[in-house]
Amino acid sequence: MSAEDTLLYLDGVSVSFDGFRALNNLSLTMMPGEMRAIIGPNGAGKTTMMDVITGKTRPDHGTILFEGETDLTKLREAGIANLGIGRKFQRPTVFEPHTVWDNLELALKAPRRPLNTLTYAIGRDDRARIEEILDITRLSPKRERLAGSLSHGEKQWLEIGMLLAQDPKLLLVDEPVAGMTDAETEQTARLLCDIAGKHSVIVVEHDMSFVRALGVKVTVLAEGSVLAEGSLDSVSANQQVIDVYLGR
Amino acid sequence: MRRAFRWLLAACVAIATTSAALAADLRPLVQTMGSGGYAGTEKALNQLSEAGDPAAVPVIEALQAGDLYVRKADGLVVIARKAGAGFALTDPLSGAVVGEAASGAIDKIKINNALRRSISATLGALTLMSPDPATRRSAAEAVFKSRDANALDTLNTAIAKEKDERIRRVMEQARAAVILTAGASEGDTQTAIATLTARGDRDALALLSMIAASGATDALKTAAAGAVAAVEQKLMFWGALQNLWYGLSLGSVLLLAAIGLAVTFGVMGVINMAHGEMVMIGAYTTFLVQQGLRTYAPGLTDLSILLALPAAFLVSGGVGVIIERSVIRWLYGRPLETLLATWGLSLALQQAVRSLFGPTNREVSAPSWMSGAFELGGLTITYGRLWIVVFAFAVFAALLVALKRTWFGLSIRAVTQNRPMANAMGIRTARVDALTFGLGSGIAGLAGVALSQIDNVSPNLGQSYIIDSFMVVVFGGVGNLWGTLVGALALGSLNKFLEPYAGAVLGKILVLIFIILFIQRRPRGLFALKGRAVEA
Amino acid sequence: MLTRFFLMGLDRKAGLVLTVLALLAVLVPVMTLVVPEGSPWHLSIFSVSLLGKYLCFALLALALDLVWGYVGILSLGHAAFFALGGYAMGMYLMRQIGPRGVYGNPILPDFMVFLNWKELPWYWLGFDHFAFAALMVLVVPGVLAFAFGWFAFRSRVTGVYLSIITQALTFALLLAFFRNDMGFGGNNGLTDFKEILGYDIQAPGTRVGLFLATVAALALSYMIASGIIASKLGKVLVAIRDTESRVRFLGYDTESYKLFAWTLSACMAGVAGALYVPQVGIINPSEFAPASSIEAVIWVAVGGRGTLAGAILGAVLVNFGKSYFTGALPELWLFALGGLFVLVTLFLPKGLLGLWAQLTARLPSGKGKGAPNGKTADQKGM
Amino acid sequence: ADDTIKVGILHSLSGTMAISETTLKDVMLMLIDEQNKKGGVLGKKLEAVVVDPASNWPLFAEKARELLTKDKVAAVFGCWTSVSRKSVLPVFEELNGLLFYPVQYEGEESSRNVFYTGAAPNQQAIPAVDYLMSKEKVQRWVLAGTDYVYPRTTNKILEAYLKGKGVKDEDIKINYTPFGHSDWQSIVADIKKFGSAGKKTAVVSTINGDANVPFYKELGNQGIKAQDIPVVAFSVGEEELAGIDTKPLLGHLAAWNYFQSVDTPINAEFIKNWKAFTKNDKRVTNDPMEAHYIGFNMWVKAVEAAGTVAPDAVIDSMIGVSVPNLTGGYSAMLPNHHITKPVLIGEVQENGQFETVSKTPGLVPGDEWSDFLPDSKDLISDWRKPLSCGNFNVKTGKCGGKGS
Amino acid sequence: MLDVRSVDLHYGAAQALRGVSMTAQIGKVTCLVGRNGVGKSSLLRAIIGLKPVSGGAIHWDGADVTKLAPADRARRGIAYVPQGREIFPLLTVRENLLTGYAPLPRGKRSIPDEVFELFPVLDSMLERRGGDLSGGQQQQLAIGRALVTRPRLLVLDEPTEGIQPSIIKDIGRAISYLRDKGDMAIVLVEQYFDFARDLADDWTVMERGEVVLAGSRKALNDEDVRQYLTV
Ligand SMILES: Nc1ncnc2c1ncn2[C@@H]1O[C@H](COP(=O)(O)OP(=O)(O)OP(=O)(O)O)[C@@H](O)[C@H]1O
Ligand SMILES: Nc1ncnc2c1ncn2[C@@H]1O[C@H](COP(=O)(O)OP(=O)(O)OP(=O)(O)O)[C@@H](O)[C@H]1O
Ligand SMILES: NC(N)=O
Ligand SMILES: [Mg+2]
Ligand SMILES: [Mg+2]
Repeated sequence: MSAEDTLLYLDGVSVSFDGFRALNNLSLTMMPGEMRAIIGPNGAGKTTMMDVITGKTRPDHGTILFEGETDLTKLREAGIANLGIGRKFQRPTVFEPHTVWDNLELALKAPRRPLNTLTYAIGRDDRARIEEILDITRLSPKRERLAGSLSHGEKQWLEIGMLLAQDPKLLLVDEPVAGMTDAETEQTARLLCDIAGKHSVIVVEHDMSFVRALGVKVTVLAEGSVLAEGSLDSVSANQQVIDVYLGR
Repeated sequence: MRRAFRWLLAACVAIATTSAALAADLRPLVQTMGSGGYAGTEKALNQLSEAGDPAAVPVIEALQAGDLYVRKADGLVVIARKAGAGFALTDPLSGAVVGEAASGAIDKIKINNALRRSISATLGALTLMSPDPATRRSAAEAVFKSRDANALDTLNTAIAKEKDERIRRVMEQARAAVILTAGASEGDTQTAIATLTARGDRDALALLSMIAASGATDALKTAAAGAVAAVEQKLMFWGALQNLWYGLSLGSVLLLAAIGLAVTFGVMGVINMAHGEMVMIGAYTTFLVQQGLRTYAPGLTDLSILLALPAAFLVSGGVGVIIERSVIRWLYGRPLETLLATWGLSLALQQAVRSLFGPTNREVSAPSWMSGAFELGGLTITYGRLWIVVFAFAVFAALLVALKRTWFGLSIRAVTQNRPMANAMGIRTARVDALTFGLGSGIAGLAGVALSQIDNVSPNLGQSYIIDSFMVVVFGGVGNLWGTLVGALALGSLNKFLEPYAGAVLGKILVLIFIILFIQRRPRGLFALKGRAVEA
Repeated sequence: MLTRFFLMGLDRKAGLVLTVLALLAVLVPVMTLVVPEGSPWHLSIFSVSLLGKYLCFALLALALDLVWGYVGILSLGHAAFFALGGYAMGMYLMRQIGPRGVYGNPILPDFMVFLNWKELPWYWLGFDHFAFAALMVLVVPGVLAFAFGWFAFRSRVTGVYLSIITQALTFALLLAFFRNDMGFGGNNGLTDFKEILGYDIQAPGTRVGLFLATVAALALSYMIASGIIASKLGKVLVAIRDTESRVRFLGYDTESYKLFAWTLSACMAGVAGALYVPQVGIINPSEFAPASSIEAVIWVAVGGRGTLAGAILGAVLVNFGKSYFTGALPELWLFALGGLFVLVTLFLPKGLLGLWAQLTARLPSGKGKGAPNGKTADQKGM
Repeated sequence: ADDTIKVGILHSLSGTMAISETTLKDVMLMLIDEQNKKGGVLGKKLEAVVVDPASNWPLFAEKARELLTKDKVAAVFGCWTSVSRKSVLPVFEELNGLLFYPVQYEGEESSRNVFYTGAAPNQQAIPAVDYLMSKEKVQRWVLAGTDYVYPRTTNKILEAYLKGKGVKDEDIKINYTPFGHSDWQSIVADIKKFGSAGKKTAVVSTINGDANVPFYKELGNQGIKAQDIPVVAFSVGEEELAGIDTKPLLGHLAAWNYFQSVDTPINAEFIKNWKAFTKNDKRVTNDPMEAHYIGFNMWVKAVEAAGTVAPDAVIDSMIGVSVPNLTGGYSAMLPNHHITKPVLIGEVQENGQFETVSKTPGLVPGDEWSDFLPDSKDLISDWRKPLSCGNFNVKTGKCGGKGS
Repeated sequence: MLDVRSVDLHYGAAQALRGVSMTAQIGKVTCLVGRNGVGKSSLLRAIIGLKPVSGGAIHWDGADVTKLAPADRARRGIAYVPQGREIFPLLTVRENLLTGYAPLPRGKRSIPDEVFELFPVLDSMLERRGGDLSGGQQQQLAIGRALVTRPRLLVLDEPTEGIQPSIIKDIGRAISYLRDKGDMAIVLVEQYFDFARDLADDWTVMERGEVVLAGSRKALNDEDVRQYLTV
């Protein structure tokens, strides 16, 4: 496959920590508008893969291209984010001393240079967008609350909201439904499906009902490389996947 | 003790080998020692020296020790030693008891540096044949230094009689020095050059350079120049080693100063501005212990440093525990405020010590086993520094074991990493916190004991180490004990390496610039902790 | 646009601060120059200069609070920028002495004469012009801060590591300026100034003028700082303080944000130093001493970190306390001051202004700015 | 107006200089106390106003201003470091106050409002070097100092002086260290090296304050004996020695204008009073204390002569006032506001005292403008009317240094 | 038996718990459920002692432990698996497990075999720093660490969060095993309803800081509980 048409192109990516290989010759491609679910055992390297894409960790080897041309391994975090890659962390990370509203305002798509922010005044559109996101995440009543005082699940929602506000081309979503009720899980799945199409999404989850609800192609990672790929049903039937991941 | 012994020996020699007649000849000379001020004493001393009679040795030694007095009543020169309220007087030549005197009734015969020099030279020449090998050896060294041509004859006789190979070598060196200074035949000079080249120290170098510059013949000049080159080469090698030692020694002082901070700041995260004051308290404890021993057990004064170690650890540690329980414990999770509070404490502690002990320096004297120096090849190593190096490493090793290998160490690390969770695991965090801060403070107190040996014991003592300590801990990597070790040694060595080229001031500036640049390359210090564990 | 920027920062607290400063600007000249000396309302020139000094420190504290309180950069070397600004002004003042020095050399300052300097070193050129010196007051600290920050932020030096290298920076400058060979008067520094802009530096009018300049500089800086804080830029800065890496993943180039605040802060500190020197009459390397920078940190902490007004309040109160205690309790004042610091940390965790915030938070309009209990903000900070 | 006359005491009681200056505050309190027992001055009691400038130089200026304007003191006794003096100087000149400065310093200054009761370089450094040259036959010199103005200037003067005496460049080694320098290993070794080149070598130390203790400890440990390489110090007195074990330092030298060991009745009295006042039998006395003793007595005498504490009158009547010093002679205030003093060279004894080994036969008048610096050799100072000038140029015949 | 009696809890001025009462029996699993932010974790913190209550009392084993510090409660056999893992990041996996020794007398200090049987990955990573582990591995470590203390009351806050399905099953089996040993009370906060239902002996359901429903599994049917979990 040629890298040009892809949105994200990983080839032969390896990362090791003190000799331990977290990613092992990992290759993966994403097409524009695609949504992909990634599953795999704890420690398979899913989060590390996101770290590598977003510039948090530098790979030891391998190619990572965005939109077929931009070499992500050469860029720093902010540069990568500005290309249109947004991320939700596995452990919810929000700006605790800021209000929910300010968290969203900071994430909102807008010019990012210091002078831009110095002279920024929130406009009607931006306001509307934030209101919309507050509705989606059901955080409207808590808009003036400091993010630090939210419960675990509320922070999860806030971080999803921030990701939406960023309006990135590629969303990397690490375990979005951890700590959510079943109903919220379904809602999140719907939300992501709505986003897909216009945007590309990579979702990591261990919740199989959620993955099923997404109904997209699934990649199974194990020990730092791809173990299987295909529909959820096909990978669930894979004996290796059952052995290392699903269990009996 | 040793001096008394030597005096006794010399006295025996004097009695055994000289006739009473000779002693009688000396008496008028001795009698003139007390008159004419420094110049008069000097003149009399020179005459004694020329007389060359070992019977004069006790007199001269008494003069050197400041025990030679003039009795005001009759101008008699006597040896006076404190006895009860007054002084016991003896005859300097015969040692016979003369009587007693009140301190007002006798006048000390004063000596100055010039006299001290003459005394050493004279004693050197007079004691070359002493039966005590140590005396002979130091006599030979004294002659080497004084290059006194008068001593040449005695020296020759002494060399002929000397059985101890090593002492004879020193005597030959002394002879070479005398010859080179006074001038001699070419053959003798050549031998002298060879002897001195073998000695190979700075003094030899000075003499050799003198010949190289102004030797009688070209052959001598070339020989001397060759010798100079050889000696310089050797000295350079030893100089480099010496510098390394200085670096190690400065490094271990930094290590000692910093290691307590590596606990309170590095492990606990308290920006402990009062760390220096814990060091200071340790130093004052040393002072108190020494003072106490001096008053109550003078015989043990030499051990005061050893006794001060546990005392300082407990006192500083105790103060640390009190500080932790009363102030620090309210500030966990707010490290910045520990800066403010400990700064306040540091001001108050300094002032408290100033009020208690006065603003001036306190004297802590070095025990005999920490005084002076010894030679190791071409290295001069002072005992004080040596013990500090040893001590610093011992403290480091002990702390390392305590933190890494004991349950207490594990609790400390767990508590400092996640206090609420450690508590929920059943660790009594309050006690661990207090003990940890106490441990760090106690170690600072130990540093104070060591620093009392090389620095001021004053209220400002701590202030002069606090910045260096923070630099070391941060340079090495906060939270990493090995980093503190390597950081201290590296900064110490770098400083000592730069000092000869750049001078002390510029050297220090360069070290600071080095730290700034180094941190750019390793933003989390020398032994940075890496990985998720720290970023989280 | 500019007005909108300034207005943005104007909340109730800012109004109060500016009102107080305006009052000072009116009352102080009147009370010193107009009210006759015998009157209880008369303010001595001594007090004016003292007040002026406190306000210079307040400006330094404000500058420090901008980077520490809002960006989380704990500078333990901010006094370096203050001192550099002070030296720039001191050099101008030295040149104004002209032939009135003890050796009567019209060009060389006295200390150069007695150390046998033959001509003015190149870096002293231009300082006989006020405009040049005034520019240098901003440029020297600014450029140093920019260069230092550029490297340090790019290398991602943070936390204590950053703090300690700022301390190393000021310590190195201290040692360097101590050296007589540097050409800044060594330990004796620059002193015995005669005039500024042609006015006798000791004349009451000049002193009041200097005081007014200080008030103006502080007011302006306060407005700039609170304008920044209230803008979205300010929110980004606070976010950086809290979780810098997260801000990066949102696409903000945090290095340039930090560099902006850092350099601006250094310039403010430089201005503070420049105003300080003519009012106290001396600048010497001890201003570079690490302890000076730490003290500035303490002022901010006492007043309340992350509250611009608190920084000002803390600086003025602590220094007033120091002036007062060193006279009234010369042998006990360290206990008083040290005790004060401990008590403030224990009982006013958010500083003096935290008290104010607590009181107003009860009022309905309190929007609950700042961290819930100071915990989250500080944990990552420094 | 009031029934007391206030006297300001401006010495650091905290910070780095407290170690030296606190004693001077105490001695001033004692002197004032004694004067009050004698009935005060002009029939009024003296009242000491103590402030703490905390080793902070701008604070010195602020406190000086406070003393003069708020407390309205008649005279101030204070300062130790030159920088503190430089810092307060404009204040005293502006407010026309009186400062008595008790510490040896680098000279090159003469203010109408300051009385310099410590030694000028010619009253300490030059005689010390003379002594070493003539008595110890020193040919090679290490000038070691703390890196600041007093050592720098003193060494500059000494360098010129030594070269004038034919000492070659390579026989002079100058070394500066930072304040509070504590690791002297390499420098002491260097001195040893420099001193083993075959020529008699001495160290002239202008090392100041805290750095001295570690310096001397290192000297002792590395076995540098006074008979081999003597060290003569200008900033080490009895007070500093009290913090060091002096046994290894026997014979090292100091040059001062006073030693506690000076055997005169007046000194014995002074020491007795001091110990009684401080209720401490171990307290030592030192040179700057004597300087305050002289300065204070001069001030009292001048005030009584003038009949007022008004500055102008006192300044005028100060010149020529002569009071006993503690070494058995009289010190007089010269027109240049410096005083005449004897110069003593002492050797360190085991008991932490100095033994005088040399004393100038007469009194040496303090020379404010050094004859050994090119730009100051033509300057003199004379505060008597009508000249009334601190920097009169004898070449140009004008007041105001070299210029116009 | 754990007995929580009308407990109130505040964060500053905000009240997170209002008169909450619940019990947990030895030998039973008590499942605590509710939507995000209703106060489940807050209740657990109150039980552990990490957050002082502003009203009410907590009894364990018949004794009032309301005023005891967490460490003292741990010594009485209460162990905690917190939400968000809270492992000690710079301690190795082994050292993390060893912290569980704190409440144990010297003689009883060992790591029970069941820890490694349940979570073999821990055995293979003993020398790695806890903070470097993946999220799921950390969660396993947190449970393992709690088991080292040989608790008699095990409090778990969303233990399946971020854990791969096969291990979730293992954890489920482990919890039933521990319950079936009959000497341990287990309080389980869980959003994963199917998992909770399989384990629950008793339900406690919360909403907005209050307990709205409580009872044994037999007494309540799934839909009763579920209605409080929908949006
Ligand atoms: N800094 C590091 N040092 C050592 N090992 C690391 C480091 N970072 C990650 N690892 C290891 O790399 C492996 C992959 O971790 P990663 O977080 O990517 O897993 P994951 O697939 O996201 O797992 P989970 O589903 O549990 O979140 C794990 O075994 C982890 O222990
Ligand atoms: N540290 C805190 N400071 C202030 N408020 C807090 C804090 N922690 C929790 N809260 C608030 O208390 C309420 C209960 O929170 P809690 O964490 O107990 O919820 P939870 O039921 O565990 O939710 P989740 O399922 O999301 O974990 C929430 O409204 C939350 O916003
Ligand atoms: N004047 C001095 N000694 O600084
Ligand atoms: Mg993960
Ligand atoms: Mg929860």
